[in-house]
Amino acid sequence: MSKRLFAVASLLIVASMLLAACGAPAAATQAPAAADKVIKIATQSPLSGDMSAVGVDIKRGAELALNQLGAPLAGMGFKVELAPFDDQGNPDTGVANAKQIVSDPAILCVVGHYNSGVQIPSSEVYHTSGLANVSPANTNPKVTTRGYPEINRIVGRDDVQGVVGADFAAEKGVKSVFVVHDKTAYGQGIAEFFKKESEAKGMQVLGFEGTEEKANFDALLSPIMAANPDLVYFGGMYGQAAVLFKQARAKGFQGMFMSDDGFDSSDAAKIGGQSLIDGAGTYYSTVSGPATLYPGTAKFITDFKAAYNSDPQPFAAQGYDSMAICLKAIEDAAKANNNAVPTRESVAKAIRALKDFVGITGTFTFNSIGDPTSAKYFVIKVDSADPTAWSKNSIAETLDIAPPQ
Amino acid sequence: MAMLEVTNLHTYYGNIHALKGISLTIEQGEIVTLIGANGAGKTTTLRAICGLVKTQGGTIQLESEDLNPYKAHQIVYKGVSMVPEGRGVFARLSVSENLDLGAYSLPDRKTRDADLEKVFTIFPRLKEREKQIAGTLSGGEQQMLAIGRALMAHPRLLLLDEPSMGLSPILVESIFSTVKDINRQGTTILLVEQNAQMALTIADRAYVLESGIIAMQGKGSELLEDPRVIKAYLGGQ
Amino acid sequence: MANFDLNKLTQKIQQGVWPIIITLAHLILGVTLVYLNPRSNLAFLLMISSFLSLYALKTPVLFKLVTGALLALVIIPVIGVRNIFYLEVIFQISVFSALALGLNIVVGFAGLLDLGYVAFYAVGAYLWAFFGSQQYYVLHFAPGTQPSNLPFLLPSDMFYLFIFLAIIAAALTGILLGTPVLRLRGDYLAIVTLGFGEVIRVLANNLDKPLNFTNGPQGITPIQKPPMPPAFVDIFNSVFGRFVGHTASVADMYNVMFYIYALVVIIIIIVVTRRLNDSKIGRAWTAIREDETAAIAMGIPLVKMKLAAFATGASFAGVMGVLLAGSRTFVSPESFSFMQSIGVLTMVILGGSGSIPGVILGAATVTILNLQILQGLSLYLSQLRQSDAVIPIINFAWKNLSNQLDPAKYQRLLFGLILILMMIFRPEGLIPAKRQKRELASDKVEVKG
Amino acid sequence: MKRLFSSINIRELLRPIGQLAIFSLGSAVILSAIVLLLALIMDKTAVGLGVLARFHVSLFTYTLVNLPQVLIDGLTIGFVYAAIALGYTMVYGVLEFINFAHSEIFAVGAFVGVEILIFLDGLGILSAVPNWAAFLILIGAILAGMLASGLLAVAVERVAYRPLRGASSRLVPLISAIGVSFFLQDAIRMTESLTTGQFNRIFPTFGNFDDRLKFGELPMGANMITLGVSIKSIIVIIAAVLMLVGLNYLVNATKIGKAIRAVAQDRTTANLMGINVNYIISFTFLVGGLLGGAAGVLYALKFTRIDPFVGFFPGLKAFTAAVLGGIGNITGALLGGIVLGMLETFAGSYLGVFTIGAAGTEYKDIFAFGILILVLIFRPQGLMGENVSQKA
Repeated sequence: MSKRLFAVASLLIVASMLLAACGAPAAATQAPAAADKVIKIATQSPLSGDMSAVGVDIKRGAELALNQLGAPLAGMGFKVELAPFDDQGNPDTGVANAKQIVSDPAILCVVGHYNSGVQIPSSEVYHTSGLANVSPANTNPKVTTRGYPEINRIVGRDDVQGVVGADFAAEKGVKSVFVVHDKTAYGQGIAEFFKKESEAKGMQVLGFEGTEEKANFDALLSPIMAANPDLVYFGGMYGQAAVLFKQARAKGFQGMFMSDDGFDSSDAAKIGGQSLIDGAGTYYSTVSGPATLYPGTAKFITDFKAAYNSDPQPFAAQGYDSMAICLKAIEDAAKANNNAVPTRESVAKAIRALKDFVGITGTFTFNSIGDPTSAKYFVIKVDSADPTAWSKNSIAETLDIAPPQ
Repeated sequence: MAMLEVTNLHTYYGNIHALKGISLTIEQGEIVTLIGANGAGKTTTLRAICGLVKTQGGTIQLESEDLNPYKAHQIVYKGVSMVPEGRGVFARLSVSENLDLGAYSLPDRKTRDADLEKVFTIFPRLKEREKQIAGTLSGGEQQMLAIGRALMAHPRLLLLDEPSMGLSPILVESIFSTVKDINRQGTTILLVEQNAQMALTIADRAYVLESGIIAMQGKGSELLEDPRVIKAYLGGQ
Repeated sequence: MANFDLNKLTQKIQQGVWPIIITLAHLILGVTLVYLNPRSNLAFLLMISSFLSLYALKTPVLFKLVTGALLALVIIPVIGVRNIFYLEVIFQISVFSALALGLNIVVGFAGLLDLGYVAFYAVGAYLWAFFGSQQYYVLHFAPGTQPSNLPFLLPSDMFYLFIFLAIIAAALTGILLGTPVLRLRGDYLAIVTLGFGEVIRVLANNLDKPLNFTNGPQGITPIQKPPMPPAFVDIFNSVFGRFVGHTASVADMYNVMFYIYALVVIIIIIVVTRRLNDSKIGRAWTAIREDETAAIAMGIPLVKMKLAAFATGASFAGVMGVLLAGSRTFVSPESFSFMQSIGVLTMVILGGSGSIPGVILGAATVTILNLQILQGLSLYLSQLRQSDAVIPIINFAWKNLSNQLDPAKYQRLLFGLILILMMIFRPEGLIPAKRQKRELASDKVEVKG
Repeated sequence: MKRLFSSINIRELLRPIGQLAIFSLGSAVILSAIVLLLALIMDKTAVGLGVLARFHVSLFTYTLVNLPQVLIDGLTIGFVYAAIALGYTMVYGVLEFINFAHSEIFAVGAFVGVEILIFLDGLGILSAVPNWAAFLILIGAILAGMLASGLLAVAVERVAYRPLRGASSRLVPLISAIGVSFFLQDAIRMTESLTTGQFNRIFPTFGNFDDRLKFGELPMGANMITLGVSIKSIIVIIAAVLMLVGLNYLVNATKIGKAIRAVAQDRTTANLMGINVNYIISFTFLVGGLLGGAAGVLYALKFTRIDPFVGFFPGLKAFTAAVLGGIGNITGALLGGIVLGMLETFAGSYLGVFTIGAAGTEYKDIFAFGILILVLIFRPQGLMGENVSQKA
């Protein structure tokens, strides 16, 4: 039965394709004229699955940037399109998408990824075809330490952000810390460096624990409460960090909380509420500047809310900036190429040639391996339990740190 | 008006034509028995009457009401109870819970205690074992429980499928005399039996089923003496 | 068309030279279209689907073999190097076909539902990831803090040895897990294997302390690829260079190489499963699948036979794990999530549990669906959204379509739907296993007799 | 009045509470004894670990001082698992089928409850209410979640399971259930994304559920460890007990409960008793769904943040708990939940100290599955399960 069905099916496919093939050339003839001036910029981030909250907003940030900042290129006669890909947080899918991306000559730049585990193998593919990649979120040192000329990132590295946190804690007179992380490449990466620097600064590390738990931190809190550290540090995202902090406060912990730029979301205040303010308060280090320093951020949040009816998640602003850098580099490369579509190599070179590009999360110049030179790092204090006041949180410290080479 | 009237009944299992036009009548107050070899269609006939098997052709009427539109659990409410082959007691429930389930179709439980008393007078053994888990009863006790449970539903027509199966001759004797008693108290009975001798002895009338059709019918006592029946079902020479 | 008679048509196209003509037409048309439109997904689908014609139409076995070999070994590499995305899709189809065929031994033949199959895949992958990288030298470093410029522990040609070691390691893991749990009833087994899959993933995620074996969530990279003989690249370029259109790089040829390795694994799995299936073991599996109690009564050593199925299936996953580690040069716990196990299971169920061509079709369908169709639709939608196009009748501008509705976001929804609908309407899959048919037929005869 | 009392079976109401007390106490005593013994044995070896060195306490003191809080936490999460496990057990008891989608039915309950509360919060109602009204609103949200989950469970059974009831293999409905589970995850995500723009939802803060009742303080070196339990944990525990007692009563002391047990054992014979089997099965799913929905809202209350995938892990744990206790057995589900919750909390709290930091909280899930495999090797029917031969 099924063989017969397939036989008929294949006959029908052949027949219909023959028809389609006759029709195709007609369509194909008119395409090239327009296609010449089409430039695509791809995004890759998890659009499905449990990491999609952040992944979708990276894409949205990039989309918003394209809509707001696409004018110069449009003025030069280019039609700039967004090509969003879903890497599902899965290396296999990411690599396959990467190969699809590099096989489309119209794509000149890639904004992505969210997971370092996906970015690292996928960027091998970008590298082989010289396609520029600006990463909005990958803090793993390996992203750039491979030294590929196409691969850049606009976020700080784990090995710096962890250090920033630890240095700040030492300044605050913290004597003992308990380090928790979320068992992701991102969170654990930061936490490891935080721990290393804390020990170097003479603080006592009373515990170092990873947990994939999202809800019930009771078991983890017993040793924390027993150790009673001055500071609990969480390497990871706000979704877990805020829940942990809330539960710790509820158990009577009075010390300080600290986290990384994954904590930068007004939802953190929604979850944690008053418990973030109580005791010795809550701090987080971040590479994205607060609204007071970067007026663009406030506008970005308003625009984002207007466009998508929700608050931007972490890395949405970085998605915006990554796209902005792609657009600017393509514009520069196109100008150098007499307003014709530039080559991928020239776009990659143009990104490295950018000087003090002002984005909404910082001012970017890239070093020889694609890290931003002297990225600004901020330590921010959570001032209010009110989520709407999140963007008014005060800066506790500002640091300019060059990434390790 | 006949208690039950089955006319030209057909059923299929997949492609197999199991019942090929069965017709039978049961009058109010009778004991009627169906005898026949294994696979002749006796159990299928019972299952068709109580709605467990879909019929494909023919009618089943209970006191002139067509049973076809009703599902198995609704037919119980019409006053037809069946004691299934292999008893089908709920092995992990207690004896009294089994009996309560028998009365599931009755709207309220006012008569429950009286009904229970009635069943216990018929089967005193069950009263002794009231709290026991049914799975731990002996085969004969389980058969009593199955019959008692069916009686709890106040059936007008009681269908019995192989009540003698797996029981010792003495127990068979006692079960059959109980069946006769139940019948005397006014319940019409359709009995399917392998043990043709016993069945024909207590039955008013009997039908002989062969490969899905009625091969013979007549009074129980007459069939007992019919040479063909003796040869085929009573082990005679 | 009014009197369209399906039967007549099928009979006609299965007779005489028609099958050969149709197959060749399908193939040639597909290849030509792909060649002319190197980035058209439809053309690619047409080319890939010519395997179906090859399978379904009645042509001489020799014709099938020669055409199939030509397609698999010459045309696909050439087309693939022309557009490396296709090569990636085909590579993933072959990887997942191999995995699905391995799981098929467990689920399809022995009827044991394994929800943690990728655990064995992970065992193979991490085996080579540890020994084929610098990980040995960073045992005492926390993830992310290790120095760079370390030597590799083993030379890269040890890759081939590790393929065999992975067979042993994965089979042993299978036996280790199977021995205690295979006595359990089917659905318990499903949950225990699910748990086991999670355990392996959590171990991979956490074995970065006290000694750093797996580098935790950061994953292990770089992992060595087996050496590529330079002659291979040169020969390919000199023979096929002008068809490809550009010189193939070493990276391209690695893709071809791993594709061919996966193909070899698939052929070996097919041979092994066919052999096993026709042997005593295969009959024992069928008996266990159909009725465990009866199988025991027939004197079949239940646990032993189940273990055999478990270990065989596991060992194939182990081999594919080594290939994965080598081809990606990167391994991290994210590749071995529960979703991955469900994906492979979906392939088996969709194609036809127990049926070798079915399972391959299932793997191809799911992979293409995931990589090409859903992504393609999302891209198309996103283009529409950026244009001024309007849906004609209801006068709805595409711009206003919420981008929450991207098809690529709803892979799980689709997988779920496929699983439910297949179970309701076609539990035996797209291409049902032949053996089941035979049994059903014999059942009927028995009853009638 | 007298009549009313005589028709309520007091014994069936009290029996599960007694069992509960025994189980909680029993597992607490056994586990405490084990860790204390371990601590005593290892007392000298683990000294020097950061935590202990700081307070100059011995491992034994550390273990002992932490014990009461660990027990309270373990019991709370144990009751959550038990409440979810009841849903699995209910369906498994009747159909011998693992309702893999129960975790998503649980998630839907959580979402409905939380969305209602977020809506009320948006109207500004929640922030102003007194505690007693907050409590009533919470009950309302729980009831809404229950209703949604119950109806969903019935619909899922009707669409995805009933057509498969005659299937040859047990795997067929199980695979369909996995399909439903995946379908629902994305369906929740789609609905939430389309209506609210995001799918991580947060249980609004209102009432005094976050407050903590303090029992006392224990000295740990120079430090004091506060012992306590939050009001929401108490609500979770009480609700779980009510659910258990109610379910136990429904199944063991009512007419429909008897019908459920009859259908569980033999559907054909149950049919012959006049029991509408399809109706009873739908009813079973309804009850399972109601329990799941309530558990979902309680979970959101206790742990604050939910997403469409929130059901997966608690669901898996609860299923493990049900199997551990003997699936199909209501008391077993409860025992399994308590044991699993306790084990997990003990492992999470003490593993780090006992292994000198080599393995910590991250292994608590492995611990749970390890225990499951061990129990199944030695008691395939679970702790409380009867070894009933498989029915034909």
